Amino acid sequence: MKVSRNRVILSINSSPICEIGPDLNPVLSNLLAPPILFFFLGVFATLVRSDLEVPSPLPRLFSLYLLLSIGFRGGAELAHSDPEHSALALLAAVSLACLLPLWMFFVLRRRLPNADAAAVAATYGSVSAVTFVTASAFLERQHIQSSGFMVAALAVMESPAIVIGVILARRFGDNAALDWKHLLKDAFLNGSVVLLLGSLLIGSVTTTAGSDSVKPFISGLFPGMLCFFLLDMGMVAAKRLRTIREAGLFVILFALIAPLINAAIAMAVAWVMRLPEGDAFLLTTLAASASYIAVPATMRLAVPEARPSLYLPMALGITFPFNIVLGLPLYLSAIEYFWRK
Amino acid sequence: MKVSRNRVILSINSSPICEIGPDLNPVLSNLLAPPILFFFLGVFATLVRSDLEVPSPLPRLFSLYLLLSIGFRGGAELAHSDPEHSALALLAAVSLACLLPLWMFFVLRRRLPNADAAAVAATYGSVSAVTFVTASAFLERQHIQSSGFMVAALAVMESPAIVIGVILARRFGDNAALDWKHLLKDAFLNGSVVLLLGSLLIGSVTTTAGSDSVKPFISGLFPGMLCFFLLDMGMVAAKRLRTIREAGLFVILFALIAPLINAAIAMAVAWVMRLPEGDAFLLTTLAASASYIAVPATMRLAVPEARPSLYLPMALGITFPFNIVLGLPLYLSAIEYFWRK
Amino acid sequence: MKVSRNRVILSINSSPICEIGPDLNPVLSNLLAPPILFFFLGVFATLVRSDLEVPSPLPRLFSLYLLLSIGFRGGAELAHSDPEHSALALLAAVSLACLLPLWMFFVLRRRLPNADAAAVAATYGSVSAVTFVTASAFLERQHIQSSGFMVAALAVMESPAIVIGVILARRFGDNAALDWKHLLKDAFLNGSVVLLLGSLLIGSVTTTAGSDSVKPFISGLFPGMLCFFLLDMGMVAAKRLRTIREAGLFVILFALIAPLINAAIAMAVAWVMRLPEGDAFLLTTLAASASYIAVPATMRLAVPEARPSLYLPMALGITFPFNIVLGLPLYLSAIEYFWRK
Amino acid sequence: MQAMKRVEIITDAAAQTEVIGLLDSVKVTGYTVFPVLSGRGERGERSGDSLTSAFSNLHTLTVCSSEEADRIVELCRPVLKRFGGICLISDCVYVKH
Amino acid sequence: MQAMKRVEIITDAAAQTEVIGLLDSVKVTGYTVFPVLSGRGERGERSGDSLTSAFSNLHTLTVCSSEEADRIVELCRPVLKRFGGICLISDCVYVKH
Amino acid sequence: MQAMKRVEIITDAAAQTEVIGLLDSVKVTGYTVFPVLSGRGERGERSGDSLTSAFSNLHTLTVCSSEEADRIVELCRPVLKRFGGICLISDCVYVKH
Ligand SMILES: Nc1ncnc2c1ncn2[C@@H]1O[C@H](COP(=O)(O)O)[C@@H](O)[C@H]1O
Ligand SMILES: Nc1ncnc2c1ncn2[C@@H]1O[C@H](COP(=O)(O)O)[C@@H](O)[C@H]1O
Ligand SMILES: Nc1ncnc2c1ncn2[C@@H]1O[C@H](COP(=O)(O)O)[C@@H](O)[C@H]1O
Ligand code: NA
Ligand code: NA
Ligand code: NA
Repeated sequence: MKVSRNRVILSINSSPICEIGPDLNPVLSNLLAPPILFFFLGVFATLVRSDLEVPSPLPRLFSLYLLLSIGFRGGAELAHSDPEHSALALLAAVSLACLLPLWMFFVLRRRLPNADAAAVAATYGSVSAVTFVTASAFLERQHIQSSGFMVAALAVMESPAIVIGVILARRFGDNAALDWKHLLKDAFLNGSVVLLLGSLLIGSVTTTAGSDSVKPFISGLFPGMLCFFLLDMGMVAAKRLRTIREAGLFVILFALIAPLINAAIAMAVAWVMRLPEGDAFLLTTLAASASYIAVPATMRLAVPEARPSLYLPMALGITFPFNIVLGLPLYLSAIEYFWRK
Repeated sequence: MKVSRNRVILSINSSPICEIGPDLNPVLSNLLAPPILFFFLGVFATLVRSDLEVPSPLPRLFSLYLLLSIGFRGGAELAHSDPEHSALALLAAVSLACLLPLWMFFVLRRRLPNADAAAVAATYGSVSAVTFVTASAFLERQHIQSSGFMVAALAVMESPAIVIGVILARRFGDNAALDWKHLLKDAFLNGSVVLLLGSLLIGSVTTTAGSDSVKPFISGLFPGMLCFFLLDMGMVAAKRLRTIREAGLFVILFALIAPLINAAIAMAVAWVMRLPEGDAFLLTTLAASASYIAVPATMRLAVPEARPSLYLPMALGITFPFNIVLGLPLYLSAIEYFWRK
Repeated sequence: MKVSRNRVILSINSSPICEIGPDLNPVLSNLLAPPILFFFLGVFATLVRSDLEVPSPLPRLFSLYLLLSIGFRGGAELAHSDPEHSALALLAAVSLACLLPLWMFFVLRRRLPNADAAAVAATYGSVSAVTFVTASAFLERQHIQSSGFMVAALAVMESPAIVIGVILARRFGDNAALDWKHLLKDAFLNGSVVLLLGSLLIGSVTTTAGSDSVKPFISGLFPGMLCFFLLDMGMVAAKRLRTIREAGLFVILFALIAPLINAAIAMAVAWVMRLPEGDAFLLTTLAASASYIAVPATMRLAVPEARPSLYLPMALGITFPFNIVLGLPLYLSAIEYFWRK
Repeated sequence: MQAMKRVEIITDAAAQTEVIGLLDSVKVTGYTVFPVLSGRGERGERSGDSLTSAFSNLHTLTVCSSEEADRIVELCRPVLKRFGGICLISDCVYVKH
Repeated sequence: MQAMKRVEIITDAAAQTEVIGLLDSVKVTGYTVFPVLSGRGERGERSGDSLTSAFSNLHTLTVCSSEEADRIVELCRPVLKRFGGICLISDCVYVKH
Repeated sequence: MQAMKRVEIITDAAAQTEVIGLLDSVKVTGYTVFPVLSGRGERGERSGDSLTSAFSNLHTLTVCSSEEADRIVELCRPVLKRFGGICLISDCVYVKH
């Protein structure tokens, strides 16, 4: 089977069986993209218990690279952005990150202890950089433009939900004193925020000659590095998925439905603010995504009684695969439908 | 000294001493290729006991990369292959992998305990991906075409010899019960087979746009990554070589002669099947190569009484360097001689 | 703010505030280069105690890559070098490496124990490959040519100062017997010297086809890899800087002034030898730079009473940042001033 | 050679600053931290994840006097309560440089 | 604080599933696995290879009762016979969260 | 099961050849080397640096007879004097393959 740009030709021995024209199903087109296929390869390897492994800390190389690359390229595009427009979009992003945890917390605490409810709310209020990066690659394959400042939106959406989550855990939980200094430092100065915002800044202030010199590294390698990283993510997701059965049906359903609700809310906000299609799509993806790096790092210190064995499998084992495989084409279709109406 | 395409000019201060024309000695041309030179640099560093080191797990990055890259590119070329032709070549590959261990086992057990004989037979019946990859780079430098399905041949030749080896060890050894399920899983689902076949499949089903996007990563970096990896292989090979003296002359001779015999058998098969030059060369190289990743991983569990300190130095310290330095040009010369007759 | 080639335009909302013409301040131009900016990002991350981290051994990947790349490219250019010229420059380099430690040792022992004085003298007599690499990238951005044999100068300057340092420590210290064999081996066969000289040799003997094949890896990725490495160096430098306060004002001043004196001496030598601007600049940078890999590795064995907690923070926390941020533009301005007079 | 106590604490990597803090407060003469590959206990399987470090443990060893050991055990309890893990004490003799 | 046994097994990484299996069969309350850089014993030098993992060891520690320790030793013998390595037992006291 | 001594040496990675050398000279039957993440002692904080390895420690364990342990301690002193670190001895019993 070969797919050339907008045509899929299912064939045996090069004789076409069926042909899918320009309006190729976006789900199928996404499924056949190399990063997604490598994600499935990772899942497969874990399911059949192969000894395939991307040994630690190699996956950290890929994640550092992806943050640096997406930040730098976003920064280089920032110059061409309309500042008023950017400010509005960032405001929308921060508001979403602050408000989404609230509805989730009050739904979750009907079934979960307060600490766990707060941690899950923080997880789904915060964002996943790899989901964002996969969404950008998806947009590029669809030849849809997006703005550099959406990388800033990614950066500013990581921390607020964490702070809200910890406050909720304290307010409705043990009511212990809050170590604000540590909390804010851990939330706002965690490694991925610093690298992302730093690269963004660097990309926007460096010389064009400097920017050109790093292009082969920063842009050229990007899709390949994403493949490698998603191969590893597939293995991690499948491992976490194994442990989720114990958590029960409620959390599994939550991990599937919360992204859809958050995506719908984000779409409404984007629609009101008249964001262009590409930016609206990225904002929607951010809202729908769940954090699995920054949130556990902070939560384990601030709310150690919340169980990582609950919120991590939800984010990594269910929501992440759901978003990159089905969510991305779904969100884009919805946006195209409403925006072109 | 500079070598430009097919001409070697040995010079001092740019004044040519001697000139070697278009029919440049292929051994010399191979010796001057960057990957081979870096291999020697690694050997040198270990021999002089320099503290140069490619610390673990960085070499795993290179080997994962090489498997992913060779698999993906093979898959992308699969579409252009004649399916009948491919099926025949794969059949030949599997047959070789099943039959070669047999002659070796019965020769080896005259001098070695059964368990060791079986492990060495499995080692030389299975294949080395890096040898294959170096052979592909060698072919490219000679501007000789080969087919994408030869990557599939690499993948299908890894496992059968392992299974045969374990069966031989049991049949002629302790006759203990065989844990077939574990054995087949370990042999056929080991990491390198899964990554190789997976990448092959991905390369063959992905869209052309997807395929183009990863090209800078997957094709552009390939020769450089191979250099880096062979630098490390040179160090490992030299370290293993040190320990081989204890093993005695018989195994050293075996490690040099078995590849030649296996290569000759593979050439005969390729000749009968009328494989084109490039494919015949790759099949020959596969038959001549010895495994040092998949075989020990499985053997240590299935036949723990076989000594890795015997079969690993043979494969890594003798056969691997012999193949990439002298074997490749030798096999190609032989094939060119017979095929063009 | 955007800087295009030789013009800096400070602007708010794209309306220029001030414009800096072709004779752009080289300090500013250097400050805006991506590698330097990433260095500052690393420093910032450590100062605010972010958990950003490039986990070990990933930084080793970058340093191995930089040595391999700079060596190979130097070797490829060696063919075009005037051999007499090269020999003279190498002689100058070796002489500097042997003589610079002497003046420093006799100054340092007025305030420090002999062992420490010898170790610091060796540190500043030897060289830093990353400083050299950053200087090469700086030259390239200024479109100034340099010769491939300057990479050889880098390689030959690493070891002599170490040997001199150990001899000084023994002669003026405990006067214990010197294990010459180990010392020379550790100094001249340390990993970075072997990789650098090896890659140089490989780059100079390989075929042009071979050389072209690795170009995307060796040249294309170079500026990006340097950014990644300097991000880590920024973190390491800031960490070491923290511990230097205990060492006192004398060593801090030494770490700032010694590079300037060594640079001035090297400039004088380069001037006498009529080296072209680019080569003079690189020789000056080498003299001004301080070693933090080869020297500690050897010193800790040969002179274990010398405190790494003294000489490492000096080299890493003060001299390295000083050189790459202010030193490079300063040395180049001085050379341009004198050479063009 | 002095008779000493060998105190080992295995707990969540997230608790590391607290563990070092309690050793500091007891003023031990030194300690050593070792990496842990994986572990199992009441909180289930724990093996460091390439992405999150959420399930990784660390192992801290300190050689100290019997009184110091007792104080470490007391200070350790609340940390182990919050983060899980164990604290071992055994006898040893000790040579210092 | 309870008096316990500290049982340590150092053996080939390939035997790890069997080691965990035998600890499971004894129903220990927990265990911890540590990485090993290199080792030497009757089977010569063993240091993990960047390519093969063929010569790498692992170190497994479990704190358990004296009876459990005895059973582990019994179950351990055939594993050590096949894969090489050692099993150490020493005394300790133990604080659990 | 034999009663043995468990001897552990924690010192600068630079001293590793000397440590192995002294174990060889005592003719111990085996030893195991473990990685160390970080440590603190009289020479301050020591944590392996990604660039230099200048501040990294290693941990070497050998199980040996009481006489061997005594000789190791003697040979160890000058090494610890030059490179810093500690040497621990405790009791254990031992099962070999
Ligand atoms: N009995 C034990 N022996 C050795 N290690 C243990 C034991 N119990 C717990 N651990 C270690 O302590 C960690 C945390 O234990 P827990 O809080 O019980 O899950 C485990 O992951 C193990 O690494
Ligand atoms: N006496 C010992 N002390 C410490 N570790 C040992 C000892 N003997 C063996 N080992 C460890 O066990 C591994 C396997 O031992 P062996 O099977 O005797 O080669 C060695 O590589 C060492 O890591
Ligand atoms: N009391 C102790 N307990 C555990 N480890 C220690 C102790 N003292 C020193 N060490 C270890 O030995 C190393 C060197 O110690 P020192 O030479 O005192 O700085 C330290 O970095 C620690 O890893
Ligand atoms: Na979200
Ligand atoms: Na073979
Ligand atoms: Na210098």
